[in-house]
Amino acid sequence: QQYDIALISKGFQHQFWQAVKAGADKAAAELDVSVTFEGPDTEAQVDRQIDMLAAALARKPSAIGFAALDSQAATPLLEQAKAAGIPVVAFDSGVDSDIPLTTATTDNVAAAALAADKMAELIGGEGKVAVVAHDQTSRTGIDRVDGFVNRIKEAYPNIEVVSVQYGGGDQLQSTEITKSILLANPDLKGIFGANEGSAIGVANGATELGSKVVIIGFDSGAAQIKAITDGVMAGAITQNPVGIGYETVAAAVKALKGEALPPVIDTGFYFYDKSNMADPEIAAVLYQ
Amino acid sequence: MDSISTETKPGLIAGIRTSGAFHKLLAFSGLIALLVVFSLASPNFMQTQNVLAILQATSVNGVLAIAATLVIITGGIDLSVGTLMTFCAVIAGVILTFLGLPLPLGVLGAILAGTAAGLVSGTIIAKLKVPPFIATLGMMLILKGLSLVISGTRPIYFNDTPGFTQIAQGSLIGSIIPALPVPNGVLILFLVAAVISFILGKTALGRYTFALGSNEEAVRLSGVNVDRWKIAVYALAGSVCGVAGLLIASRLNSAQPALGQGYELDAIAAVVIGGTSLSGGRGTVLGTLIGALIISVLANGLRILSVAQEWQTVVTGCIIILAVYADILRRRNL
Amino acid sequence: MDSISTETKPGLIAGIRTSGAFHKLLAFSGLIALLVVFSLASPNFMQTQNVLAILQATSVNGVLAIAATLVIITGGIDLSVGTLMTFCAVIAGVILTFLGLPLPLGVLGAILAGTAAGLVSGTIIAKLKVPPFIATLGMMLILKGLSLVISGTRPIYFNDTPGFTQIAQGSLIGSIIPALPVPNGVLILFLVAAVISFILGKTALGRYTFALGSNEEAVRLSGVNVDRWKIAVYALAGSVCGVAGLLIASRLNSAQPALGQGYELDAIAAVVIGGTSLSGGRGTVLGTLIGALIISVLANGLRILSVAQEWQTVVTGCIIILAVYADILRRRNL
Amino acid sequence: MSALVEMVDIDKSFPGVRALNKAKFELLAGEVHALMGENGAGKSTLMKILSGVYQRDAGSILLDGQAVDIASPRQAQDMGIGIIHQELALMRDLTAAQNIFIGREPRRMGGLLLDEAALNAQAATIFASMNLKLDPRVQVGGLTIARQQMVEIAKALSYKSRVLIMDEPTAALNDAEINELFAIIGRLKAEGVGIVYISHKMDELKRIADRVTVMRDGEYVGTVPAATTPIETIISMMVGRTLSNETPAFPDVSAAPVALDVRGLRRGREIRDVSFSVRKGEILGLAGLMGAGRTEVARAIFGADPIEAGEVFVNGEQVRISAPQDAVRAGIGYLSEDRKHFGLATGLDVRNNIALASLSRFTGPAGVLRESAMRDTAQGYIRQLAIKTPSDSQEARLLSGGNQQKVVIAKWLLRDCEVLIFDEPTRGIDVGAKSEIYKLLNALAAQGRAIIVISSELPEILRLSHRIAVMCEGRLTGFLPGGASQEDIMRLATMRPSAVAETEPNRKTA
Ligand SMILES: Nc1ncnc2c1ncn2[C@@H]1O[C@H](COP(=O)(O)OP(=O)(O)OP(=O)(O)O)[C@@H](O)[C@H]1O
Ligand SMILES: Nc1ncnc2c1ncn2[C@@H]1O[C@H](COP(=O)(O)OP(=O)(O)OP(=O)(O)O)[C@@H](O)[C@H]1O
Ligand SMILES: [Mg+2]
Ligand SMILES: [Mg+2]
Repeated sequence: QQYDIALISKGFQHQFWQAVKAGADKAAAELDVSVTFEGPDTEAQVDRQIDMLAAALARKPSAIGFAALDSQAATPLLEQAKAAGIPVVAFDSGVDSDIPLTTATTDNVAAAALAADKMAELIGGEGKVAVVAHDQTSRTGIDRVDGFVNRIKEAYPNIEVVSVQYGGGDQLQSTEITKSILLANPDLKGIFGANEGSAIGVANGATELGSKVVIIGFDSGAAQIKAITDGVMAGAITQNPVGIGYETVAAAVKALKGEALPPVIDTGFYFYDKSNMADPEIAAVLYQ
Repeated sequence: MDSISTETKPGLIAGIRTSGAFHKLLAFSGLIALLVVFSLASPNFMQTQNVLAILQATSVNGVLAIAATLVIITGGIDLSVGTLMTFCAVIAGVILTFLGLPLPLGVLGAILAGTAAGLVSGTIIAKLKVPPFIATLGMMLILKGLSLVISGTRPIYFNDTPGFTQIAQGSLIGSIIPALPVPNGVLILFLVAAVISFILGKTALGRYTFALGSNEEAVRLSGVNVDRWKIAVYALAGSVCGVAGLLIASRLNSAQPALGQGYELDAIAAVVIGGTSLSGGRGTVLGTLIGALIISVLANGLRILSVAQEWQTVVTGCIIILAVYADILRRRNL
Repeated sequence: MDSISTETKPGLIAGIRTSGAFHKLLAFSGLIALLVVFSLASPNFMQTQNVLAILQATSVNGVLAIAATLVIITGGIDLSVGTLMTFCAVIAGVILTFLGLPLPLGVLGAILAGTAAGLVSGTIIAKLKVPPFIATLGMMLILKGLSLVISGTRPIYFNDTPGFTQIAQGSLIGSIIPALPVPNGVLILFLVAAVISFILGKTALGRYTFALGSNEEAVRLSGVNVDRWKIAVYALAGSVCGVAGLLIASRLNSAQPALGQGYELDAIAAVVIGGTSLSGGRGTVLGTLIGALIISVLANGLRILSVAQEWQTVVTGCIIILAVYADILRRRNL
Repeated sequence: MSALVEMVDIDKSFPGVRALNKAKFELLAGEVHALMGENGAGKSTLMKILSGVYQRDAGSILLDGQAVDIASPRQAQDMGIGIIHQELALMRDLTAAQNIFIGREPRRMGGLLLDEAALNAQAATIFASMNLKLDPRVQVGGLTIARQQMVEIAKALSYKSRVLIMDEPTAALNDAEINELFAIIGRLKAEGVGIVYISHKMDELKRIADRVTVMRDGEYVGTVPAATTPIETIISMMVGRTLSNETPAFPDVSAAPVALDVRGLRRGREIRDVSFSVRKGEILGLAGLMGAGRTEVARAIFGADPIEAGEVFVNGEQVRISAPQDAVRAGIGYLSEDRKHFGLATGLDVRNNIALASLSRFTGPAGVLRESAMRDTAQGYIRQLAIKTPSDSQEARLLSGGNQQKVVIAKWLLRDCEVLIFDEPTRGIDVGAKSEIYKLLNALAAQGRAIIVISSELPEILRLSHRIAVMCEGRLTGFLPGGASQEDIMRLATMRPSAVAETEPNRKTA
């Protein structure tokens, strides 16, 4: 009979998570297993995610894939899974626990540092920049903001991060935030949008004000790809969300079959812009 | 006592109670205080571009708040305004992008989708007697889910409908008076405000809106078909949400199916800050506009001042309470 | 002539109107219908572990909903329950983790923080006459911001307070009757429900809570110090939120400062599904418990059935409306 | 000729209450037919059935001899049946004119827009025909109960119905307004309108009624001609016994200590330098025309509304009253004229409404209420005041109007204040209960309480008061001894200020 794999992610409605889901579905089809995919509305809702994990366990799935919003909070349930002999695979970000057999993930700190390097290069190593991020407390939000800001601090003394603001990943709110940052800092050189919704908001805000500020985004999606094609956005960091989803399911199936797994499956990240967008390696990880 | 108060009162735009309208004009003071403080604190605040940015930022929430005002005056509440807006945007996406039909059909479709959803909410409330809170909470969830289902949980882009972004982002006024590049989104907000003000003040629908909120049982005892009018109010509110859906889709050049939840709170807050009581029977569109502006000015001003975000939240909370308190004090001393 | 009908009626736990309590018992039927359907649809649904998971999932929202019930019976509304819960959790974190003080102080601190915040909301509402919607919206934002400020926008973990996770996750009952490993969180929910039911039904505070919601002006003109009692109700609701803060912190073994916003809607929904009217004057804790259970059973059942998430939302919306409608039909035919 | 309306064997039950039991009623065209009965006899219920608010459980309704079903208020209107409800059913946020024409607004622009000018003009015409000075554009929520009642009457008149039901239209009205109303009724009668008239004021029967139908406990008792039947007979039909009608003797209280002393009370135009005192054991009647400011004075003393100046002494000691709780603590109680908005917590049951002002008396350790003591107390008052209710745990809103009033009276009796201010205490109360309440007030006075009675019924003032204070336009215009004549009161009540220049700044009152 078919394996039943339950994926509990950090989100559901956003494009990034839908791309992860697409990868998982692809693996499910190839490996002939059934997969469910769920996540809370916002990355703040740690307890909702715990409830989802509990419900998934009650279903007695063959394996679980889990992207923890807060790994400590989930420990008791993960132990329950272990006790029940249900293998757990972590994805997107690590779980501080030895229960997950492997983790399919992106190094967000390093990815954001790459964005900082690209930003510095594009604005000529000096001037003011700002960050519009999605979430002040979620792991990805913290890692990307820290990764970017710390890299700038360490490596580029002539660049100043004048503002870090959070728009909850909501395109409209991020648009308004971007406009206020641009209007408050007329000499701003660049803005980093730390996830898809933020990045689209930044591009939108700059367009509405007719600003030529350098924009670096994160993740992909049709709007961001179009912004890069149109030259509104200089480029963006992409993870490999489809790969994350795919590897998670594949690893779960391997675990079920008793095959060995590496401790970490690094799904990688890339900087892409107009010039390399068509490269097969890049095009493969971008989602529309 | 009645002969004293027979001084003629000019019929102000804002609606049914002229003294109410007068109050509202004074309520500008809270808004003006904010404007003055921010102007003094930052030279960037009062620039044309920033003022336009504030107005533009008010447009979506303002239109939603006007929809909420209608329902709140009847003594009800509408939690579905945010996700209904998204639903309408998605419908526009289906019509324009999936089906490739011409722009006017998309506009019409979005507004009709809003009207239809409002009809459903209104019918559930009026005919099944489900409390508005539950009926619109249910609709909020249903519409949220349907938006995701219909769009395939993907944003729908309007790249094939070139005129679409003009709805909110173009500037009709700017093309006539280049010095005044007021975006169409803002124009539409004021247009919606004027139309709804007019309906509230001058038509039977408006009269029954106030009457329902004032004493529904009395209206029923007067032989009025209460259900029909209540449904009509929700339908009208729904079509206003359709306009909001077009505005946000045009600004984002896409229908974002995941957006919308949480917007209802901002909309209702604008209504209440604007002096409309949640118990119904009174309220003005002008007050709601001011409430919506207070919210956007606050957000914009604090960002312009680069206040740390966690403190922005604290300050916003305090100022909302203070603004309403100041309004209460003013009315008491009138 | 009146002696015909002076039959004594037993004072049931649930509160002021015995017929109301009777209704509530029947309202179980909606919940039971859901349970039956899900049990038939999935063999995993009715297993002990899943039932416990559902109860555990109800505990936080249930406690918050009880806090909201108190305020709603007075005719007010409390939008700050969610962020107040978080604020209390953060205060517990400060006391236990930052200051390293013993567990009971942390528990006390969280509850007192809730009480204090409730006192502030209540005072703003009673003394400054700011409408409850605005006062608690403001408090919601203020508390959200303060939680982030105090915690330094990072979760505070309780690893140094080993007993802390036991508050919600341990099982006192299980340690006595091993076959019944009911988590303490659930126990606390029922304890809070019992205490608040008792206060509502048997004490002066409870009586004034209903009276305020029924006709505040009449209470004032009866020479009652309306302000004091109103503040007391908000303070009590605040301390209940403090308990919720402890529960969620204990479940997550951490105070998550960004959590909380949006939770007010679920809490208020539970109250209204439970048959309490938003216009005040009536309501029962038992109804609220049932409302909260309906919400968690729905969420859990749909997940167990592996319904796609976007459809889960749609179905939840429909069932909430239907459940309340069924309740209305039943009452009408009684 | 068949009757205009015939109601036969009507039954109606509510949960726990059999409101109507084979009730009968007949109305002829051009007749004023009074419907009488004690509080809770079922008068309002019967008329609500006729006007489509309630559906009958059994029985039949004939209109012009045709059996009809009246399913909704709308249908009743279409059949030409109009009603003035006992409990005001107005939209407080709308203006007087908007209230009157709700659902039938004049339109313009082909029906698209409301014609506000025509609306106000038509309302003004109706007001003029009623000799009522009221701005059609005034918001009704800010009007006194009396004026709201006049708006209701205007609304009912605007329907030009064939059958007009008036459920206690004069309960809140003063003699002048009552006279106007009776003139209107006379005109309608001449036009052939059938009028059902419900009232507890016995003197009105002789003045306008042609026939009287009496109900008791939901049952039909009998129909008698008004002109030839002695009032005593009608009363005994209503209450099932004869009432003793002893003439009051006013005690001499001039030596008793002063219980309440009010000095220099003022606020704008409503209260202008009002000073008076009441002695222990004295009943002071406060008379005046509608809008004279009596209610305002009472509310000001009680701390319900702010004052600009004035001092209040209770038992010789000055008390500072800024809120009702201060007044109650000082021993002053106030029974409001508007029970629905200011008197009752309608969602609470009878027991708790009675205990509402005295809850601390029933509060034990840890704030736990002594429910059984509350129940016993409530049942005591239910018996004493003959409050008709299935039990003390019935919600107050489900009681008949007069019984609700009794509940509010019980609340203040229980509170046991030194000084009691009763504002229209017998509004909507039947004759039997009224004489009970008179006895009660006299007994309270005999116990040494100081009592102020505000009433728009001069006979009531004259019968009760040991001394009468009269107000006009916010001013005390004079005092009269008990037993003074109606003419004396009217003279003072219409004594307008002698060319006193209006020095106070104009204040908005609406
Ligand atoms: N909706 C209701 N639910 C329950 N009981 C009701 C309801 N309406 C009326 N009653 C009861 O029916 C009886 C008749 O009431 P009704 O209002 O007809 O009396 P009434 O003769 O008009 O008295 P009053 O002179 O006090 O106005 C009363 O006992 C009352 O408590
Ligand atoms: N809520 C109100 N809003 C505005 N004006 C009011 C209000 N209540 C009373 N007034 C006005 O204050 C004055 C005094 O009214 P008040 O009710 O005290 O008179 P009253 O002598 O008690 O008469 P009534 O017989 O009508 O009770 C009147 O001019 C009245 O119209
Ligand atoms: Mg009656
Ligand atoms: Mg009066």
